[in-house]
Amino acid sequence: MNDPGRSGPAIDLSTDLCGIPLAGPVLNGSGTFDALAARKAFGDELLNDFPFAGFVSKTITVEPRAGNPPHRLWETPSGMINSIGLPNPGLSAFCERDLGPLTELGVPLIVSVMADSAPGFAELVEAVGGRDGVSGIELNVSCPNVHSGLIVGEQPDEITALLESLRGLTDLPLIVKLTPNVANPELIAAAAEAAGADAVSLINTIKATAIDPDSNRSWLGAGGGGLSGPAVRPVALAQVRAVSAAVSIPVVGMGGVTDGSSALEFILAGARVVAVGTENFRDPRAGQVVRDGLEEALHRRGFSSLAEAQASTLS
Amino acid sequence: MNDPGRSGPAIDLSTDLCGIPLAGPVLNGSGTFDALAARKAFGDELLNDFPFAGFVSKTITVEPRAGNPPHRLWETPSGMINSIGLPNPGLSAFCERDLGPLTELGVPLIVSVMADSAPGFAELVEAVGGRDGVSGIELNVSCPNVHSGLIVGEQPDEITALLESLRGLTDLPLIVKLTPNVANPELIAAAAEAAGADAVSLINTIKATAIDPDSNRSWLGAGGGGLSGPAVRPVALAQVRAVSAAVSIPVVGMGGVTDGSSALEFILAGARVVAVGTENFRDPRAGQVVRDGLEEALHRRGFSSLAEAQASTLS
Amino acid sequence: MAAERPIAPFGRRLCRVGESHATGGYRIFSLIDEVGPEPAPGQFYMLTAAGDWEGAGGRPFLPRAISVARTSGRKGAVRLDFLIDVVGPGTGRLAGLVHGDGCHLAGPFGQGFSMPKQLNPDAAGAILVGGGIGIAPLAMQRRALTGRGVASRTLLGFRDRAHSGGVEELFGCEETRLAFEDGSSGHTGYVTDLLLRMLDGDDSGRGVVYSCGPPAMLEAVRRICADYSVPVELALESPMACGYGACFGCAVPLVRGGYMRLCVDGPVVRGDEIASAMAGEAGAG
Amino acid sequence: MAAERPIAPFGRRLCRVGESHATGGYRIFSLIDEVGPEPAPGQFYMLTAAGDWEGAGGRPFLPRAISVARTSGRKGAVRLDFLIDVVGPGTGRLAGLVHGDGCHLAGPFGQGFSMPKQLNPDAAGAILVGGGIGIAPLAMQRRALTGRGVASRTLLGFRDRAHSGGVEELFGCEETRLAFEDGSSGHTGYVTDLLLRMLDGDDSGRGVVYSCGPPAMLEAVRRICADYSVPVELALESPMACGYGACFGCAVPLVRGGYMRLCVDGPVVRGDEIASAMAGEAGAG
Ligand SMILES: Cc1cc2nc3c(=O)[nH]c(=O)nc-3n(C[C@H](O)[C@H](O)[C@H](O)COP(=O)(O)OP(=O)(O)OC[C@H]3O[C@@H](n4cnc5c(N)ncnc54)[C@H](O)[C@@H]3O)c2cc1C
Ligand SMILES: Cc1cc2nc3c(=O)[nH]c(=O)nc-3n(C[C@H](O)[C@H](O)[C@H](O)COP(=O)(O)OP(=O)(O)OC[C@H]3O[C@@H](n4cnc5c(N)ncnc54)[C@H](O)[C@@H]3O)c2cc1C
Ligand SMILES: Cc1cc2nc3c(=O)[nH]c(=O)nc-3n(C[C@H](O)[C@H](O)[C@H](O)COP(=O)(O)O)c2cc1C
Ligand SMILES: Cc1cc2nc3c(=O)[nH]c(=O)nc-3n(C[C@H](O)[C@H](O)[C@H](O)COP(=O)(O)O)c2cc1C
Ligand code: FES
Ligand code: FES
Repeated sequence: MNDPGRSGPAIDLSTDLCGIPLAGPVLNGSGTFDALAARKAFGDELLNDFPFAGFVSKTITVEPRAGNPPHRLWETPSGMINSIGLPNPGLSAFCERDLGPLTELGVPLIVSVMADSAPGFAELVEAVGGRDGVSGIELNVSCPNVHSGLIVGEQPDEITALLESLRGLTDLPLIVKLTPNVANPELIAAAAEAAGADAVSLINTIKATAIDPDSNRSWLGAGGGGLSGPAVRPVALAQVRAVSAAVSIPVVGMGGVTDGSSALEFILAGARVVAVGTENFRDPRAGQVVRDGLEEALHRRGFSSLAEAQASTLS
Repeated sequence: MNDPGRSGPAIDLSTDLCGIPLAGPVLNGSGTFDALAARKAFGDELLNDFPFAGFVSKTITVEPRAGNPPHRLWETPSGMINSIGLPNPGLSAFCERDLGPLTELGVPLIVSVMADSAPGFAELVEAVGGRDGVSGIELNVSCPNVHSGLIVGEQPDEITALLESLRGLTDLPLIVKLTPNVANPELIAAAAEAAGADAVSLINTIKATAIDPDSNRSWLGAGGGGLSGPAVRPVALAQVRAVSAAVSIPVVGMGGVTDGSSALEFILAGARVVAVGTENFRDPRAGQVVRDGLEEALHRRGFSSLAEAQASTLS
Repeated sequence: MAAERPIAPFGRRLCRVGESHATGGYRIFSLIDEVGPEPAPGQFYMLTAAGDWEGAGGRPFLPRAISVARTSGRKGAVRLDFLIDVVGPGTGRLAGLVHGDGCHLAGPFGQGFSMPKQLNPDAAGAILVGGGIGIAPLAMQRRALTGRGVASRTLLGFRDRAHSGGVEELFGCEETRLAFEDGSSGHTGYVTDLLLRMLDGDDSGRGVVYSCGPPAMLEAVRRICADYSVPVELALESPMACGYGACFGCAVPLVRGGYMRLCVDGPVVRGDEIASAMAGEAGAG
Repeated sequence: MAAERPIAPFGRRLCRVGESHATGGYRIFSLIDEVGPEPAPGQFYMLTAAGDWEGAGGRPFLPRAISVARTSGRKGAVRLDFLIDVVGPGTGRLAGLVHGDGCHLAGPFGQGFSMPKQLNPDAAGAILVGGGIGIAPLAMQRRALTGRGVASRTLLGFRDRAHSGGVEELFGCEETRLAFEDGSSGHTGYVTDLLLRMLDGDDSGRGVVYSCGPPAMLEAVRRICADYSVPVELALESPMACGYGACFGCAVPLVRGGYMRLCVDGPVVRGDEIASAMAGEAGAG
């Protein structure tokens, strides 16, 4: 996928994420690219030209979930709100039906999981961690803990307790997906690192809502949702920067990555790799556009490799 | 300033904000309209046609502040980051030089104040509260407390302690300007209400940063800043809605108000009045555009008065 | 048992606008697709005007789902015609496209209409019931039926003359029966009156119905067909961010519980799969 | 002691583009302002193309500050000419404006150039030193000086021919001395070489200097004038959100400490007020 118009020699984009080798630094954001549905829509051309260097699954839960009632989408200035509500087939159907095809994509697979209790997370981590073809597990911690009622991802103590209970269950890298809806995400990230997380990823969507233009109601069936897209990029960059400065485990940066320049901004802010979310909806090949654009941006800025940019500290 | 093209009878837009009578529900956001500078640029036409029904001063501090080093601005997708750093002449110069002219604008004056200690706030509230022509005081609580090191606006306890120390010092309404950089702004708002606040205003800007496109540095002189404008509107609406549901004191809603429709969204989300910030930079008359547009939007939606919309609860 | 499904080339592609013109209250424009397959009737594309897509107020931001109304082969390319009803910033931009402008295209996506025999082995013919902008996919289906020698009758309903754009152009000299709510011509009233009359006079067990139009019309058609036990396929709408199954945003509630992704398992759905054709409406659910 | 300051009508107003054309590497376009006063040389306007301002990627979002390069009276209106150097999305939009397009205008804003006697009671004449897009406000000032019978000499510097747009048009037959870094004509080198030569040969105590151009050039001019004790006014740039003192974003550090708002107390500043003309540069401070 080298752009024939690009000038200069090819730049080495290979990297790794806590032991997961990656041909390039661009993943998808969980829940923003369904590789199996995309294969149905685009056929095998998708596999020949898979847009991401690693694939992150949609978040799965122990039990199947139907997701939220409509409406689930609202377009906002330079962004969108979603209130999808984590529809997924549940752990066993995922393992039996989806996992096989997902391991055939030709890139490392990271499975995203969520539960509302530590035993729930443990069940997911053990089941997924025991399957062939899984390279890592992302822990989506934005759900309220059924025992404490607290949102796990908002409380350092909850994160510590969760990670300690999971750490012994798998040798796979555990990536904690942070919520942006806290005053100091770096405290959560530091707690995750101390308790054994191998990486953190951020940002998830920012709490948001929309009012129906024609009635006194919420537009979204669930009453509220999360904001993503270029509108949130400045917030994501600030959080990635604060978190990167606070931890030494790698950071997956996301939130409004749309092109090579925005990807480079995340790398300079401290991210090791980036993930593309909302932009996939605007362009199914966005992952490649970002990858190729990053190569171009590195070249323009005089970096001779990705590693050089990853190592450069922002002043 | 009735738009001659508008259809239907005039709609009553008068309202009040915790005892401050207002001809309409549109204020300015603190720090986004300098009425004295505007008077210099636009002359007395400004006063004949003042765009806001109440004027909120830029935040003042006890000592003068020069503000942050440049750059202070960065344009973002549908928004902007500022890192202005609260330049202001300090309490005494403000009282001697600026307060007089500000009381001549012909609309109620709300003075915004900030300090990094309770005694600092007390000095500001006593001094400003003792002056003629001031209708209310807005407490900007986004600064770290010099004693606790905690950001006052992020901690319910800090807010309680601050309000309790100030409540006895003035009879003027005290409006607490909330920070959006917390998981649950409604908890802060509830603490403010319980400790005697007369109103809350939100949102202030969301923590954000920008990377210089041509070097490995932060674009902003201060390293980071705050995001505002239409990009943040969905977040502001969610917070206004959550806060309005949690308190019974009035809410001043802001964050990306650009026109009548967006103002109505805030009212339906529970705000009593709205404030216009960033849009003033795009159009110096934005306050009037929003006011006139709101009248139009109320009419279109079948409301016969502002009060009716204010009373309508969102389902 | 659904119709075969053309596969979209991976990604989006920049196409040129062939021509564009007003028709009734709508606008028709064509894109020349040099890469993609011939779409099936009922399929749709995700469109993004190149260059100036994002407009005042930061919208449109996402691409917009638009049904293909007509196709015609050109040497090494397919010409795709779209019928646009301007309801907001996205359709406004698309309606402003003129000859030579660029427009990104992804698709064709989704499951289109079945053939009558797939819905009812005894089916002898079909009735197409449409209204407003919904006539676009029906025009495609009518041509496909005609091409396969399947008899069909077309009933179209409009609020008034100003909202009946595209009929002559898309249905040409094929016979259509029209209903106008304002009585400006044809039958005065709803298109469902025409459908009821037809089903009452028919051996309805031998037909199938295809419908596309405003949700209230679709829901009325769905109920009528259920009452008369006539198989019906409805082309629905719902807000879509991606069009290819990535976002899970286009959920439509199913009778059997849960939701379908309309972009993957629709936009054409069987009447008996859904509880209501109005579930995608504001605040529904 | 600054020049008198025309007052802007309150708000922004929609104006029509009179004409537009390319000139060298730049673009000139004119707006017909039926409401505002004649601006003073060195003042600027905040411009926002109507309709399609917000572009791909959500920018431009804020208005853009542009100096007025030339004015001409028309019956009941002022024609304002702007010289545009395309460096990003905002200037790109403005450069794309053509006859009849709408553009919102707020201003005139800021403090323009003084007259020589205001800077130096003994001043007998003035030297204008400009480069690149900075020639725009100097062209205005040169006309004002000529109009008041003040002798002035103009020195302009450019990287190359391609970046010398607007010179002939804005300075017409008035005498200018040109420097080109690439030696394509005139003096080979910097415009500051010409300035040094002129000051060395002059009774410099009797002149004043006005300058506008790239920060590095302005800083060189500022230092030279300080060395020669010649009063100098520099038209600076800094990122601006509002242009009328509302945002405090356009801070420029002052020699005496603190910052000025460039839109209120500038954009024309005295050389001795600022520590450096490069303080607004990336990462400065
Ligand atoms: C499969 C499919 C096929 C379609 N085929 C066609 C076709 O052939 N021709 C055609 O003209 N249309 C077609 N549509 C409809 C078309 O996609 C929508 O009308 C279009 O997306 C509206 O976009 P807009 O920007 O013009 O208006 P919007 O303003 O986005 O939408 C109009 C309405 O949507 C609601 N809405 C949703 N989000 C927002 C928001 N963020 N802000 C304000 N209002 C919002 C409001 O109720 C508003 O009145 C099809 C849709 C689908 C799903
Ligand atoms: C008083 C005054 C008078 C002026 N007069 C003129 C004039 O007569 N003619 C003229 O052509 N120009 C003039 N300018 C300059 C003009 O205002 C800027 O060039 C313009 O604002 C740039 O906007 P843009 O969108 O084209 O480019 P931007 O992309 O906004 O800016 C270009 C550069 O600014 C930086 N930058 C700032 N913010 C961002 C961002 N969010 N993203 C990326 N880069 C950013 C980058 O370094 C970039 O290279 C004047 C400026 C001032 C203050
Ligand atoms: C429609 C949609 C669905 C999402 N689903 C999930 C999910 O299942 N699990 C998760 O961890 N994040 C989910 N996210 C968050 C994204 O992975 C990503 O963190 C966020 O959207 C910010 O990136 P972006 O601005 O590039 O979209 C979802 C986002 C969107 C827009
Ligand atoms: C340039 C700028 C300066 C601001 N200064 C202050 C300030 O001094 N005090 C304060 O409480 N809020 C300040 N704010 C925040 C605004 O009052 C407002 O809360 C915020 O910008 C959200 O509204 P908006 O999206 O309409 O701009 C400032 C915002 C901007 C953009
Ligand atoms: S539109 Fe995205 S899944 Fe259907
Ligand atoms: S540009 Fe806003 S204060 Fe100067």
